[in-house]
Amino acid sequence: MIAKVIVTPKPVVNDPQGNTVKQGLASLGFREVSDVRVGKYIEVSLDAPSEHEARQRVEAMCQQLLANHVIEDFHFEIEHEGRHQR
Amino acid sequence: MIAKVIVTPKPVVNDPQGNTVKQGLASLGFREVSDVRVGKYIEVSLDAPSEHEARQRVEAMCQQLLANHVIEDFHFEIEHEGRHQR
Amino acid sequence: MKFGVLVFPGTWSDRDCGWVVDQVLGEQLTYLWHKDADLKGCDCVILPGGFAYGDYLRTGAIARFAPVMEKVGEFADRGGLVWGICNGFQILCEAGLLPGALIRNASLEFRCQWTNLMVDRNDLPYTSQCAEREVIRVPISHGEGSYFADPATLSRLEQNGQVVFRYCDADGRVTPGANPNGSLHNIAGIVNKRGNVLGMMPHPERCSEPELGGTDGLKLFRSVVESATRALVS
Amino acid sequence: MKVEQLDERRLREVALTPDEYSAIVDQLKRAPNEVELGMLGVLWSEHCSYKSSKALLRRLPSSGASVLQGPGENAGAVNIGEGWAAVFKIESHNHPSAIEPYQGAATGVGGIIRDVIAMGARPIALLDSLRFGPLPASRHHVDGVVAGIGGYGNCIGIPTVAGEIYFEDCYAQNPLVNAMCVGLVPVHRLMRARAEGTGNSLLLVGADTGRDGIHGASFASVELDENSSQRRPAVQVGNPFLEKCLLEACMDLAHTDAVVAIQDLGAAGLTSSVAECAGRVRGAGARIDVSLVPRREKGMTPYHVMLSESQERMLVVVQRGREAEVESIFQAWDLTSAVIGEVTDDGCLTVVDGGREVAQLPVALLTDGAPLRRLVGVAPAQRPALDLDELAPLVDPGAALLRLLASPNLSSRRGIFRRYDHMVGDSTVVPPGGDAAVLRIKGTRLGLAMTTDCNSRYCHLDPNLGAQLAVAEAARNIVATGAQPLAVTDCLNFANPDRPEVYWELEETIAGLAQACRVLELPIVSGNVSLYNESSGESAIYPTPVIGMIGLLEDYGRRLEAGLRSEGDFVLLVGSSHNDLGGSEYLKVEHGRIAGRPPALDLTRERAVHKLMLAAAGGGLLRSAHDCSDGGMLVALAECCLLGGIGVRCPPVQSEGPVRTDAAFFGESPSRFIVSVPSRAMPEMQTLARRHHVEVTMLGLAGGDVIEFEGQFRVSLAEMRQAWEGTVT
Ligand SMILES: Nc1ncnc2c1ncn2[C@@H]1O[C@H](COP(=O)(O)OP(=O)(O)O)[C@@H](O)[C@H]1O
Ligand SMILES: [Mg+2]
Repeated sequence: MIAKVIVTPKPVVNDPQGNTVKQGLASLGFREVSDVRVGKYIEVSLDAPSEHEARQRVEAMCQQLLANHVIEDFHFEIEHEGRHQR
Repeated sequence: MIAKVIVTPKPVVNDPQGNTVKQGLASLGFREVSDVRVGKYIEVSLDAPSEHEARQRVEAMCQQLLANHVIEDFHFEIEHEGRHQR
Repeated sequence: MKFGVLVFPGTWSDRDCGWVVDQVLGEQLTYLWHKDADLKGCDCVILPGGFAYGDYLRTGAIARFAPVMEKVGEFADRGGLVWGICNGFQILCEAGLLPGALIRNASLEFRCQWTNLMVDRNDLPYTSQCAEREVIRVPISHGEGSYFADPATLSRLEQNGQVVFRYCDADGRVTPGANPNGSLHNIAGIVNKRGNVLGMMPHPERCSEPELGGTDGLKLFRSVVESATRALVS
Repeated sequence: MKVEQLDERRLREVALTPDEYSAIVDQLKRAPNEVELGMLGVLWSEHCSYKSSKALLRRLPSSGASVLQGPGENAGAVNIGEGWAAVFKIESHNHPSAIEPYQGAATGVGGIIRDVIAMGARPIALLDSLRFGPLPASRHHVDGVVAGIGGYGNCIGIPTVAGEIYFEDCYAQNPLVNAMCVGLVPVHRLMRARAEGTGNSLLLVGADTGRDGIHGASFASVELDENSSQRRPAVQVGNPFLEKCLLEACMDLAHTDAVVAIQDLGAAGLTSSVAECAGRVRGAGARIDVSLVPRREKGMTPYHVMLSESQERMLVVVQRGREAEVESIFQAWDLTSAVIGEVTDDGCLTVVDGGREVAQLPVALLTDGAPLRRLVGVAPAQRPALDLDELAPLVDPGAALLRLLASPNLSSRRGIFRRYDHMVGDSTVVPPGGDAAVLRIKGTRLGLAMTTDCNSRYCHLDPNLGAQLAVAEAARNIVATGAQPLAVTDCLNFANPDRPEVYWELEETIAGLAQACRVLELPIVSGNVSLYNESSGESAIYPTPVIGMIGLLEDYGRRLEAGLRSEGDFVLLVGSSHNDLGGSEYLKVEHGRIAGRPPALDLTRERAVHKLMLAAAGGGLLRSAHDCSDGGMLVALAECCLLGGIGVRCPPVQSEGPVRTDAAFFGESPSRFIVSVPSRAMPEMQTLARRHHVEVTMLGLAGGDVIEFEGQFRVSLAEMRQAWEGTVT
């Protein structure tokens, strides 16, 4: 199974990277962009007997390692084999 | 509208970050993880007259700035206001 | 006294801290390995600078799970001196031994330069050799040293006097211009409530000999030695 | 098998010419198979075989009393006393950086570090020499490259202490990224990458092998064109964290005597590292089993494994029977290692895949078999001449000074080097920002000075003289810190040598380098050649022979820096000035021209000036010293003021003498320094100067916060700082 985890900076945290990307886009002429936030995308391939269990394990991974709750939020989706890229 | 862009290292490209996270997870006891790839998640809020047009603009943003086509692939979804996190 | 310098894969200030302890101060030194199961009787544990585990994912995120960190936590709970410098500070925050987090510099660039620090507290084992509100010159070298904590945590830190160092100008003014990385309240270093766990982004081990451009860092090392000696006597 | 029978496309893919292919068939007495063809292709590429430059490189002087290891190993080494050897080398990563600036530069740094580790040395410093097209168009390259160098060096914890960065139109399509690494090792532990001892094991350690960089060396040996991005091998992504672990583990190998040799895997991966290692021992061969190589990806063929350029790998030759002892050292750092083969005595590199033999080639054919290319050099048409009488006179030196300080080629580099950790290691006693950097060697009083230099505009106008000037300037930067120049590493960056003018430039450059190094007694102990830095239909780069140099201070307590230090000190110009405006930055900035002959250089005079400087520095007469080069006397003087935070007051520069006013202020005559001397030391300084037959001119007195030439102009430090620091960020 594949967990697709998205980790984003909490809204209260400054996101200088997002601001810089926004400015970069504006200078390339993409002036319709009003906001950019930059986070992380983590693709975890794992073995689990059921989606339910996979969900629990990935939740634990996020809590313990993949995200830092002081500055980040996370959410994820579980996918069964197939669509991923390798 | 909100574009949710996911940028990932190309499959043949070395992903040291992913490897290290995988080892980190393993040492935490998540031995069921067989692979980890780490990429970027970029949330772009933009104005566009239609989803079709938004799609074209975001595609151009990815080509020009958001992804480094030498080592990265990208894909994205467009969402109409609402469901996003802030 | 005996200093323990902790080495993770990817740590690089270990030998610099060791050099100051051993060659400049002439104190006892032992290196602690991330896989070690005890702290070898150290009086002060230094978590030095570097990129433990490449700082991949987040600075300090993987390092905090090293086996030795459990012992460091217990040692801190007993009141032992735990001193995180640069990457060490990041690890202590990730481990929850200090509040808050260190995020990407506002400039998005790595910065290696001298900074001035206002010593907000000189009643700590780490700063007793500094004068009250002394300005010391200490270099930084980091890409992710911008201190962040949520507003409640931040005001608690301020109320408890847990901010030890703030970036300031040469005259001691704490201004936005003197802030090299966008840290909230210009914070460069904090302690836990009890005052035995210190985290700081600047590198005192890089300014403990005149040939390196300054000796203010040595004051911090000397403070630790003096407080340990005092503790022993009393 | 006839040559015609081989698909021409396939030959081009492995970058072999039909003639080279015939030579292979002749020597093997059979046609090579696919794997063999690939292996020969990479090793016979220009990048690995030096087939166009080898004959010329032999002309460079490489011996000297202090030389422990000259060219031919992974890096050069010199004895610096107190039991220490300094190991160093420079290398280009131009082609990869043009395609992917961040990773190209980062893996360039990673590669040069491994060369130094292979000598058994601990890397202590990095330097970077960079060339780009003009800003702002080159912003993407500059930011990526600088971030990549910092990204790797900062993470691995080796300080980047010096370098250079220049902007010129000719580099717009072909930026240059040269990285140098300096390391230290006790003389008796200096290692050589020789596969000695039949039956000894070959241990591959570090990263798993992936499909990255296949044909990278061949790619670096051709011009870039529109199709480059298609032909491009998978770009290598560096892992400085892994290399840090590899570095520490290799240092820990000093605790065992079971290791015979260490060799890094660079261009052409396993093929070249095994072949080179065996090639250094007469009669030695190697047998490796690709099925034992740890892999990152599924579905890799023996061809892929042999040609992969995956980063962060090393080959270790281990005494037979002691493999476990060595592997445990790598395990302690959580590094993968695998015995993949052994040393043989049949002079062949044999590759098997499990039980099946997939390639067998004579080592000598791989390493030395490429037919040398005999190219012809033809001098190009005259470069644009310069008639000084036609130049409009200098009206306002102060305004010109501000414009020059703001020129991207002269402005402060702080915006660059503050992105590099230049302090880690607690040894940087002269940080970047002045002339050479100096590192103390802990446990001794020794100081090791290091710099990279090259003014490629001079080289363009006269490659022979330009090369001499580059060596002289590097030596001057070393001397300015009070150190004695010791030895050289060089990186020869050129355009396509198949063009006669370019080959001529290469010939002339090497002649110039050889001459300068002979007169200044500086052996060249290592180096690198990067050709084909030219885009089809676009401009070719100027000849750019970057000189990396190290020097020695017996006592780093006597080191000098560029900034003025005390008010009231006398500020002197050491050396003679002439009407040297040819190729100068002044000519470019103020008159928009790149023309004329570069400044004349008298190497014997240069030597005499260095002797005087070192005598004065050794005698404690100098309070500061700065080399006078790009931008001339006035720019150098301004730098002394800006770095020290002290101004200077000077009598007017005479205009009636033989030297024109513009040349006096901004001419770039070599063999000059600006020094400051406390008044009590002046008589002794003057006596010393006379004894060395070196002209010393009093410029003025240090003090205040302006530069003033009475009656001529006056500029404040604040104005200058604004101009100087606002440009390259
Ligand atoms: N790319 C760079 N990386 C590190 N240091 C640099 C770089 N470019 C310039 N420097 C440092 O800035 C200072 C000035 O550089 P430069 O003007 O090239 O000196 P010089 O003309 O004396 O050779 C030197 O200390 C040099 O090492
Ligand atoms: Mg200089």
